[in-house]
Amino acid sequence: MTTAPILEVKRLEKRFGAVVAATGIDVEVRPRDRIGIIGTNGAGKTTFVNMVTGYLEPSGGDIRFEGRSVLGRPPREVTRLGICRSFQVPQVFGSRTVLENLVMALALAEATGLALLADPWTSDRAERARRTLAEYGIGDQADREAGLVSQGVRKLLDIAMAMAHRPKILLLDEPTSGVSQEEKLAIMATVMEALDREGVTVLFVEHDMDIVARYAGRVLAFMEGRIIADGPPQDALNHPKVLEVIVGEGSFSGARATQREPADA
Amino acid sequence: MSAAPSATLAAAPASARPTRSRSPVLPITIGAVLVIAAGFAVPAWLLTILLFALFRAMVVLGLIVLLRAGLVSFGQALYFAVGAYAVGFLSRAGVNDALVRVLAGALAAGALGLVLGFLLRRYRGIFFAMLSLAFSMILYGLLVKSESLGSTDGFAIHATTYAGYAPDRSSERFALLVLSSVVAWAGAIAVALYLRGTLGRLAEAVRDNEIRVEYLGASVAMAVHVKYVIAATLAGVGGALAAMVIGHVDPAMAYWTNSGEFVFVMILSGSGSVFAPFLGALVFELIHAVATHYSPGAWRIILGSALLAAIMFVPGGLWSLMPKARRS
Amino acid sequence: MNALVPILIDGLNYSAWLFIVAVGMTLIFGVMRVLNIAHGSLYAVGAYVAATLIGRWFDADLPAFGSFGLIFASAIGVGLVLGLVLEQGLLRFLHGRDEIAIVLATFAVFLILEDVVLLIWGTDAYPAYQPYGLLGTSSIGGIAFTNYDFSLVVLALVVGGAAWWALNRTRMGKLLLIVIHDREMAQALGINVRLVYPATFAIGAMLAALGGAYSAPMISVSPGIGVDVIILSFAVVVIGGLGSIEGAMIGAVMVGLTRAASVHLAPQFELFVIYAIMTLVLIVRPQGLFMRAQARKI
Amino acid sequence: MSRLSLIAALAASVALTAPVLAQEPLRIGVVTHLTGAAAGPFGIPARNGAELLIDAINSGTLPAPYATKGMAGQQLEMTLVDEAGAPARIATEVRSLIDRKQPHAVVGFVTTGTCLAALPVLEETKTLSVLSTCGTPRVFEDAKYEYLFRTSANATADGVTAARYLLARMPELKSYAGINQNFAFGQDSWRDFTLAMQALKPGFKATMEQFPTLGSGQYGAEITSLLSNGPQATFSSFFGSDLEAFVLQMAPRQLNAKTQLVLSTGETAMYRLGAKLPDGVIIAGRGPYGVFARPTDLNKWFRKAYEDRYNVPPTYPAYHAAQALLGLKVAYDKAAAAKGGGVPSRDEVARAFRGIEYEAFGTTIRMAQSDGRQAVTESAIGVYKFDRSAGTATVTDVTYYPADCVNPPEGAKSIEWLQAGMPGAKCNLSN
Repeated sequence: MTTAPILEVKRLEKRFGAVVAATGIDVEVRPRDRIGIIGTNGAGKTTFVNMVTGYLEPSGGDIRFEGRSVLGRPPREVTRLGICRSFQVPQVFGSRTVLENLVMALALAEATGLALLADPWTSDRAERARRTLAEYGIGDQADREAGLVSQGVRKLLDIAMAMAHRPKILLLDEPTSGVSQEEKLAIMATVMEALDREGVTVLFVEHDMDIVARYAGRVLAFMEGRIIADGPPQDALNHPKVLEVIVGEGSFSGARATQREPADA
Repeated sequence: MSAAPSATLAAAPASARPTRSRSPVLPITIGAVLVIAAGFAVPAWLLTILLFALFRAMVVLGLIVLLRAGLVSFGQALYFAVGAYAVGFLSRAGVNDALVRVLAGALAAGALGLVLGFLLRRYRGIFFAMLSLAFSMILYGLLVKSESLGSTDGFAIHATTYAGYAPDRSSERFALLVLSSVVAWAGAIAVALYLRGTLGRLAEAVRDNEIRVEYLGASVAMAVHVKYVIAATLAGVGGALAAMVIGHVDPAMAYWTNSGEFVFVMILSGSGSVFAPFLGALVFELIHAVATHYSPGAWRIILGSALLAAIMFVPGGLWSLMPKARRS
Repeated sequence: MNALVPILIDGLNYSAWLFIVAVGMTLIFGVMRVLNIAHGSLYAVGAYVAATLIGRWFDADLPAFGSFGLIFASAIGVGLVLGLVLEQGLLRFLHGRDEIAIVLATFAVFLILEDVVLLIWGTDAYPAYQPYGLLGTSSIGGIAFTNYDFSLVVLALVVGGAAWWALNRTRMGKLLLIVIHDREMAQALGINVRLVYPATFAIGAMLAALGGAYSAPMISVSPGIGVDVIILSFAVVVIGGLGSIEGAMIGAVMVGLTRAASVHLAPQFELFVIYAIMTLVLIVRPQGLFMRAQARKI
Repeated sequence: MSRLSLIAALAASVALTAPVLAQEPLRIGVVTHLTGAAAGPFGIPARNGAELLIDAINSGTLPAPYATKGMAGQQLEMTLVDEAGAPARIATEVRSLIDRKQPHAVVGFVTTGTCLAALPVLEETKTLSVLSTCGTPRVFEDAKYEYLFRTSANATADGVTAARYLLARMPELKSYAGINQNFAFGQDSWRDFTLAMQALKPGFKATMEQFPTLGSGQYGAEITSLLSNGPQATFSSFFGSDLEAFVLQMAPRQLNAKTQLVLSTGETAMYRLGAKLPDGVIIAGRGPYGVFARPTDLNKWFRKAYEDRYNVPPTYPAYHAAQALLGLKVAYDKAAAAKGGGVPSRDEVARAFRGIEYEAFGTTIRMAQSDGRQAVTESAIGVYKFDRSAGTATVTDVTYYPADCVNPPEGAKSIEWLQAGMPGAKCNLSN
């Protein structure tokens, strides 16, 4: 633990009127960390992700990435710095094919200025996109419209698009929600393998404690806008509060989790 | 989730797909040559209709750039009038050169679009439509108030010259047709190339999912702003051509019903191809000519019915009926 | 005499007229998400029918005050007939289409009705001035005001009050409010859109026709009177927030008072006032004054 | 599928209407408002006047000296074009009329916006054109035309007439205001009137000017403002339904009792308003037409023929249209006589038209300005009175101003002439 933190969150706060969605959040993330974020609905997990990625402006506190504050930067700048994310409800271009979605993502990541006027559709890019889709196990879906493929495929596409920028940190917001129990493990296996190859630091919000236990090297437990536990899975998941409030609900949540979407904003 | 306001309208058929698209230059050039050739063959009244269709199509070309992003402007008459009045001011200053006039119309409208774009890029859906309408009506009010510009009467534009060459009366219309065709050729190619580019294709992405666009590191505001400026510039070019074709400018060019007519033609055309506005504008002018000819007292019934029929039975616009576009 | 009093009086009179004219448009938009350009045509038809009937009424020497009944009868008749015809004959088939296609469809209806009006009533103006004088005048600060203008304020309050009561105190109205505020919830509750839509459109059309019918005695009913009404209603409705009745009321008062102030203090700006307010409000509050901005869930 | 066949069919249907180069009748295009707000007060009377005259010319039933059949012996065939709509649109309609029909002459135009937009087209296509109303002095002051004539006086004369009459009746006038529609005609009318007032009484400025939106129909605030400002006289160039609405709204509030109203186009509405227009309002009608027309045989014939056919008395737009066609006939007949028979060419008619003087239905038309292309006429104005016993609208205290009293001399621009204090005006009043 001697390396400098890649992401530091200090005394982060977010209030919506009288509602406190986050308060006193302190987190230090080191390169190549695998952090699972757990908590009940409304605990502040997605709010946390939204603040780190610039979608929500914190009411107080600071977020520093590689030593620099990223407060006040909109999502696209945060993305360009190297913090990317996926979404609980996959955000894809529904009227385009899976392949086109990824080509577009690659083009936007690679082109700036006048190069944006060029046709994104180069044979090189298409080739790489097909290869990536194959790596994510959805190569056979490449030419289907993204609005029509299964939720699992969309989830993977969503993550693949987030990876187009070759981020240093990737935040996954419930990567396995809304898909069947069998698909969950397959998705996590595929995604984590791809992320390992790239050496990306990962924070993932997850309700399924088995997945958390299997893939997280560290767990952050949220409750009522605070972090109530932060540590290795065996410690955090056995924290009394966590056991009582989160795990108790979450360990059997497989069936219910599928119905929970759309969840907290 | 994403309630794309104009999803069905903007659903681009096969030609918009990023599959092996061929270069647009050749077909557009053929189209422009055909129009100019038609200028030799058609009777005078049809020449007039072609001229009107061409400047109208330029405005609609801009509208489909916006429509691809799900945005519909009910105030495009603002830029149309700015382009026309730019030619008017030049004419008053004794500048009659075609190229200067077209560029002035484009620049004036584009510059105004750039400024107003900072505001309008924050709006979507009906609010975008209404705010753009409000701006066009403010210009209308200003022009009506300007007695030195002839108020509602407007003022006449001197005949156009071409790099020093002043066509005589018999070839004046034909010269305008060549000018309009060349300008339309350039505009259509520019738009076709733009729509193929990453920024152009971003339009559909913006319509589909703005949040994803932002999280791909692109600026939705910038993408919309660029489209808005392009649409404004094209409307300005259309207005400049209109001023030269009509030989007169007046505030009614900025009135909201004029904007409504542009949107009308856009609906009629569909957004599937850069050719669509030209087809739509031509059909619109023909319907209009037939309607006013056969029932001068009730031509709006015919025009309105045509519009209703287009909305009800040809939701993808006339272009979607073309054999090539029907594949999808 | 202080300029404030006449500004207030003229402003409120004009606001009342604006509200009556615009409230139907906001109701239809709120429930159906249809921005009805044909609103202006319904206004015009209401005015023509009322003017025709009032003319006949006085030609037949019937009791003068009965003409007020004609105004309301014309509004109800025109609204019911045209409203139902347009909804059932056209808009019904456009459910689920995007907003702009529907706006354009109503634009087409507007074009058609403009000429239909011309074919039925011709180009001559139809006067229906008699009711205007019936109520007499009042003198305020030495200036005569027509009581008919004040009756507009009463009518606006009655219409606004009735709308409030109907929306908040009746079952049907509560259902409409649900539709206005949360469409998904409305569908989940199984609200019968096939009933709600025609009813709403007919009521909105009646209000448009009422605006025209009640204006008929003050104006000379002539071709093209509906065109300006469209743009005025748009402005009022956008200022207040599309779909908000109370917003339309505030919007009408804002525009009415500002216009009156402009006429009295700076007549040269009269033409701009309404667009200036609309632009300012949209810049400050893009959703209009009375609409909640909708946060997107991700 | 043959989707293009739709376009082809449309194109063909237009093409079929192109003329088969008929040589017999003279084709006359008549441009006037058939729809829209200006149709009732202006467009339809103008159409009626044109229609009536074309029929009378064809049948040779005009009174002497115009009783010959046709123009230069040729029968006339009328094509109507709607003038309602945006000026640019009308310019196109006129062009398409010329392209399709190749008319021998185009007659008409009521509103200035449409007429100014159509002028370049008319001149470019070398179409012989006679403007019947379109009163703006800009027509001949802004450009030169070869084939264009206007047989009614400039609108400048209306402002001068109103100012002269008002000050003659109220020499002690202390204050005046104006309410005019916010568009070119309203602004120009008000400018001409105020300049004429200042020419007659140097430094005499208006206390208030209102410019409500054209067609707004709601004048409550403007009326209040006039009532509280309290000018002794108020000038208005309102016309059509706006004028009627204004009168209906101001009459119960007694605006006419507080201020002397001057309605410069009031004549068009007097028959329609009848008893609703209060007595004592000063009205005019763009020249000595309608109720102000001189009681000549020509006028008696015109009035009777018009009332018999349309059941209403003719107003000035009808006179304007009729005298435009009459001028065209005079020019044609003169050109035919000059070449000893046969149909004269466009250039021959245009040459013959320049500078003619002819007796028309309301008064004498003298083509004395702008190289003989612009008419000057006397003007007329009076005080409205509704004759309750007869139930008819009348005028009293009518004053006729000679042409040289209210029109700028040849070569002078109207605004400059007004600003200079109307130099050279010759006013020997007659009644």
